[in-house]
Amino acid sequence: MAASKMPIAKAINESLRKAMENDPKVLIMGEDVGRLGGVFRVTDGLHKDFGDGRVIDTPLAESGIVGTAIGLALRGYRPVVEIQFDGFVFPAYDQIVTQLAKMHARALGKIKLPVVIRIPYGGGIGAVEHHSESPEALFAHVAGLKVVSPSNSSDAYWMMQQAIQSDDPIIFFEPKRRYWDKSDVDTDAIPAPLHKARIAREGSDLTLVAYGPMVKVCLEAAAAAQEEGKSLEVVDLRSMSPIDFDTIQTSVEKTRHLVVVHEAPVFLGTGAEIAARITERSFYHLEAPVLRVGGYHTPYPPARLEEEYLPGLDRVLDAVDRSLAY
Amino acid sequence: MAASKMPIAKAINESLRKAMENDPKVLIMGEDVGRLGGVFRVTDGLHKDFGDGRVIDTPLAESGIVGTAIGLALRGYRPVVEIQFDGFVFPAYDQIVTQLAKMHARALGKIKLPVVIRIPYGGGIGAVEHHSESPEALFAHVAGLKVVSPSNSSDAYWMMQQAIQSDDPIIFFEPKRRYWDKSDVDTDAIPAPLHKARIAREGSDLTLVAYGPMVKVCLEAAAAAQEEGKSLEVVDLRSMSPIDFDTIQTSVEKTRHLVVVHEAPVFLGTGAEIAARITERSFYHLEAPVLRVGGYHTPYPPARLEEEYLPGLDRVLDAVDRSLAY
Amino acid sequence: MTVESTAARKPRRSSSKRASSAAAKPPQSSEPQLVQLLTPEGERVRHPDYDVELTHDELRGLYRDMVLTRRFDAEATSLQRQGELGLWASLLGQEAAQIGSGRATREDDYVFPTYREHGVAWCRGVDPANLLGMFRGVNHGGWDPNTNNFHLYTIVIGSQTLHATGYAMGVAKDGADSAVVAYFGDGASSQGDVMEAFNFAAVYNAPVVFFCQNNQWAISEPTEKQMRVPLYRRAEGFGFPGVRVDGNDVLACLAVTKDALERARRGEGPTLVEAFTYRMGAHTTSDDPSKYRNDDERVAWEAKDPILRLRRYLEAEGAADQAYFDELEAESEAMGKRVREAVRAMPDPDVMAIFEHTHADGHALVDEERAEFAAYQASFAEEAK
Amino acid sequence: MTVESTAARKPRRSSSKRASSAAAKPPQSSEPQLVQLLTPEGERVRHPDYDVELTHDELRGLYRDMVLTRRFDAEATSLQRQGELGLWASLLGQEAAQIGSGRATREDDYVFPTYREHGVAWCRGVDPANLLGMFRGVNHGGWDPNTNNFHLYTIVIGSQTLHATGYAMGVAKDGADSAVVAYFGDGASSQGDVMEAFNFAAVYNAPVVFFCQNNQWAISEPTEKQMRVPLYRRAEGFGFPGVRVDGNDVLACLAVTKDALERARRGEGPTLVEAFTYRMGAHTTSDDPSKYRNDDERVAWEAKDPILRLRRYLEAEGAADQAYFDELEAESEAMGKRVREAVRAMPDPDVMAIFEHTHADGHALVDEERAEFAAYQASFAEEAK
Ligand SMILES: Cc1ncc(C[n+]2csc(CCOP(=O)(O)OP(=O)(O)O)c2C)c(N)n1
Ligand SMILES: Cc1ncc(C[n+]2csc(CCOP(=O)(O)OP(=O)(O)O)c2C)c(N)n1
Ligand SMILES: [Mg+2]
Ligand SMILES: [Mg+2]
Repeated sequence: MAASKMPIAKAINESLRKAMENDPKVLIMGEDVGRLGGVFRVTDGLHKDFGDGRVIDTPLAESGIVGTAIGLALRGYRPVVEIQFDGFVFPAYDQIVTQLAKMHARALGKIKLPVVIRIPYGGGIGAVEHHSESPEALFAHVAGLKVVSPSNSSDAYWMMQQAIQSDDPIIFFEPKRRYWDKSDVDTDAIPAPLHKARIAREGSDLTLVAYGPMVKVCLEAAAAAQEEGKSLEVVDLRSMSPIDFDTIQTSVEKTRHLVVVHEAPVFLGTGAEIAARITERSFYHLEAPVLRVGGYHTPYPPARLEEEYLPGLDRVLDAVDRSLAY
Repeated sequence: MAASKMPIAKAINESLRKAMENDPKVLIMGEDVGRLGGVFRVTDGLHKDFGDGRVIDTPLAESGIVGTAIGLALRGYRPVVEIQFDGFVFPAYDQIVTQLAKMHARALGKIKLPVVIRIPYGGGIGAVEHHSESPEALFAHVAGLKVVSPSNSSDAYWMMQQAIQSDDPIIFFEPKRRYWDKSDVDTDAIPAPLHKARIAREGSDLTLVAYGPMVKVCLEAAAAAQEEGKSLEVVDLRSMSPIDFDTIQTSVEKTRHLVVVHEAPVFLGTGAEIAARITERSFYHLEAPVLRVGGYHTPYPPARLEEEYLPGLDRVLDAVDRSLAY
Repeated sequence: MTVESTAARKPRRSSSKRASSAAAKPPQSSEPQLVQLLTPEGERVRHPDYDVELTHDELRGLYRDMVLTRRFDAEATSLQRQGELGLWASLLGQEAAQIGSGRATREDDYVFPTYREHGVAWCRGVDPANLLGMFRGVNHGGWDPNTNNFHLYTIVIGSQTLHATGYAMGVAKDGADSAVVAYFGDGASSQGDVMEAFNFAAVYNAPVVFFCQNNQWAISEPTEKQMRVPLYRRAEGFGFPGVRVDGNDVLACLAVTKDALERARRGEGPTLVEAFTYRMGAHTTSDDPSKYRNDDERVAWEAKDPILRLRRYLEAEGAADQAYFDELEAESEAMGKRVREAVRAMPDPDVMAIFEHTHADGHALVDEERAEFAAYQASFAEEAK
Repeated sequence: MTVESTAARKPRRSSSKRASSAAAKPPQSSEPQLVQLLTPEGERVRHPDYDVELTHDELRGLYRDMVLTRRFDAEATSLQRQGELGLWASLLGQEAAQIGSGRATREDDYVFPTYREHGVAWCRGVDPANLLGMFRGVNHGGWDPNTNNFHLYTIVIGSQTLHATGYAMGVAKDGADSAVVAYFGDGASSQGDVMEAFNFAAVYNAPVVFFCQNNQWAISEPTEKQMRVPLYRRAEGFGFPGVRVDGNDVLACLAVTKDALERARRGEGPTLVEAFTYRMGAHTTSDDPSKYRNDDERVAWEAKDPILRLRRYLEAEGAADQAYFDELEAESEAMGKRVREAVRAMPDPDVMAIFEHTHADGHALVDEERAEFAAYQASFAEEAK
């Protein structure tokens, strides 16, 4: 087909379909992923075309889902697990951090765990509690896992292809509030490596690092800043484990200012690691401390407060101003 | 009794006993906490003196233990839960982060969750897998929780008193490899606030921040550095959430050099947050980037490799040298 | 045949081969007998083990509860359509299960709901408008759980069954003779937490009633994707009784729950009640059941409507006349109006509420962020000047 | 009485008041009948549903397996005392449960052990010395799970039951007629994961045998703190059979497990086997049972020793003579010696192993840390020059 415009949800759907067509070992598992096509319709149509044996509605037990996915992987399958919402991944946390993350090392490399765990994450959709969280740091801190998140349809398509092809467990965070944002997907393209960051916009005065849903906010901030004569470079991180520090470093050594933006709480969020490491790498280049914009150290608030809670254009620009004022 | 020398394990035991004597609502729950007194004997003798009704051997189900502890707290009890080893807390992770951490806020403050979760943590005891982990960052990142760790017997005693008296859920990490280290406990003392850091040793050239088992290593490093004419200040953090940044900042603005040490993997460990925030607070004071010494981004290795894996004197001093060389 | 001897008895072999039997047998294939006291036609039937004797007043009370609950639920659904609520989880069809079990509880009992127990909340005396705060997005649960011994709604399925069990362990420790009810759904029954709760309750002989509303669906998943045999049977393997009751029969739900609560009070431990009912509507207002279920099923269940059958009985008994029904209709409408107005008048929370109640004893980082946020907000006010 | 009709039957009321019944009833109060084919006295008994016909050769084989396993286990315990191992989890007393079930498996079956299945490992052909790596602290599990279809030991209790279930789901998908065995303990049975595994296995009709060695203790906790009624009964509530077998009777364990595996192969789904046995030693070498259990209990179980009873039978049958036993004794000693030497010769891993095998496809941060670490290590080598 080559290039066409589609929403992120559709791009993931197409990517899953392609992976299932290419490899009969690829399975979809999760709650409501079958006939319903998932609560976000990301698996829409797959059950109809691949049947019960490959698109598996599971009992409502996240630990069971991930635990049996591990067993299926040991048998040679490549399960792609859907967790319905960010806040519901925790019943499976033990299986993820204690088994999925460590089993390859435990076996001295003799077994492989090609399991992808898809998690729609983040806020901004006006939902009730547990449906708007950003727990990526809780996975990125854990050795043995890889953690990625696309911000646009092309990455959604290609990163999912790569995640499924990888022999390692991958936590795939999907920016749920961007599911319906459309952008180009070229299914004939040669994708960048899965864990490589992308310069989403070039600039010279300050570097903004973001991923998933915040890339859009940062691009808007960069556009707004442009009008005030400030040139912001936006790095779309794409991978939170491993982090492509080289790309950030190169950008920062050019701009000398760095602001990291994510929805997750700032305290011990991925921004902390980026700030710490880039400061170490580029100590003499930075004209200001790395600033972070993110969630507060509070439970995710009720929907009517989320606009104030989430980092938006103003808060990003405020941090930009503070950084440039050093 | 007033002051006497005792091991950390004994200090916690005494503190639990005192809390149980003072308040009939205080309960001990966990696996093997009864007749056996826990695998580290921290609850030794309590079952004998307080009986089955207050020292409760539970079925082997960590989620069940924490979940029922929440229910008991809602009924007015003050459960002190023992998780047998660090690596076994994850089956309870969902109850901890989704329920325990958030229920007070969910109820707009109308209910309180005075639950203490004791977790012996860290390596250095030559154990098999899952018995040597340092997962504190996975709790400190979560809003609604407080996370503390004593490094000596006096703090073990007093911090446990304070944790049990607190109306908030507290994750209490116990440095298992220091359980048998003896130091003074003054049971008539007036303790420092629970979340305040402590200057464990004064110095002027560089600040070392550590907590739990690494405080001893840092004190030894400071003593060794002294011989080379370097004066290191050692801050015993005591609390990983909230972190007493004021105390660190004051120290760093004096020494202008900071090294953070913990056993947990460096990547997204508590050191990342300290580095990020202190760099922001004291940008113009730092003569070197904040350096971090910690575990590697690998599963905790088998026992015969742990000495190399864990931060020891040499690695701390190496970081000190690197920092001072800036 | 005693249970003991089955231990040593070989499982019966079916002659089928894997190919034909690989799929799970539908659990409802041999429908177990339900405890029923009122047929769908409104006929009062007897059961050897369960019964309730109710005055006409009490019967009308149950009817009123169900009607008002349904009216409230319909109002909430329409408020959601009007954009006043972000979401609504309707209990349509489950009124009997909720009112029957809810009315079985005593004031000093404690109830742990899921997110759909609006009828139980009503029985416990929670102001219906209060339930809407979390669905409107102004809070995560607006009531004080201790005012009505009705815990906050729990969204993460199954978690509350452990809280209920722990609470019940505390009740037993206190020597109180009250009991606890934990609500959950057929889908939630698959969660490890629920089964750990069963086991803790059994081991500690906790005075808790596990009340499952098996409404046949967990969003798009029918019960045969959730379990292989009827759920009530699971209890026995943990060492306590399980009972399946007609969840659309308010009298049976009342009788069975009362009995289970009395057992708990007497110190005989937990009971699992499986109320066999049906989710007549969508999972929530975000859901579209036409994607996954045949409407025939729903239509068939209409004939078993819980309100209709009690009305038939009331009429046959002469326990209520048209004037009563008219009055109730008016009361319903008034209630709907009151709820509507209350919701529309519900203010958005102050933005500083983000930082409130995160801890009972405060947290330095939250304090710092609160101050920064306040200063940041103030800077806009400044600019606006 | 059919199972169905119990649904509508009221739980029997005990007349006891809460005060007296608040504590859980000891589960073993009415001991269910165990499947037994060989009495503790070594007498061969018949069972209506289970049997095995074994040649003398095969009987001697089982005996040899148990003796060598016990010898290996004793050697490991003594290696721990000598400081060669950091820890050891002895299977003393559980030889029959492990050899019986292990020998029931076919080469193409797959086994998921806990951390104590040294006898099963032996049956699967895993080199005993290989098992010691993790207890010595040189690795976390030194064998390739696919060489013998024997998964690595799993320390976090219960987790592996889900892996086994998933693996079995895969077996069924492949249309293979092999089966899977998941081992776990009485303590582990309380974990949500185990019960989720029961349910997944039931729903997907997975060819998996859940084999619980109920050795009566979970470290210091006796089974009555773990469950209220015997574990094998739990299966039925999930929709598959549970059987309790004499876990010290190798013939019964073989027969029951074989039968369960055949059921699985025929596509009839999971079975729970509860092998009723006893942990004769400490939980591990770090444990001190005198803190929590009466030695009388252990002494009583000595009379039920699994090896002794088979020896009696062999002798009574004339299936083995003194020469055989002497030869086996010599073989045992040789095996002990071989293991001892292998362990002592086991090299410490290279320090760079910390960074090996963390991922199949590599990870940039690990690469970076590996390089830093290597440079750091090299700096000492420099200094030492
Ligand atoms: C742990 C967890 N996983 C997933 C969800 C998403 N979810 C919300 S309701 C629901 C279905 C629950 O079905 P059931 O228990 O039968 O209750 P019902 O909605 O039918 O009343 C699901 C999957 C959740 N809330 N919690
Ligand atoms: C999740 C978890 N919690 C706690 C432990 C610590 N632990 C190791 S073995 C054990 C007892 C297990 O008892 P059981 O399942 O009966 O097996 P047994 O040791 O008797 O063979 C415990 C509590 C663990 N390994 N995993
Ligand atoms: Mg349901
Ligand atoms: Mg045991």
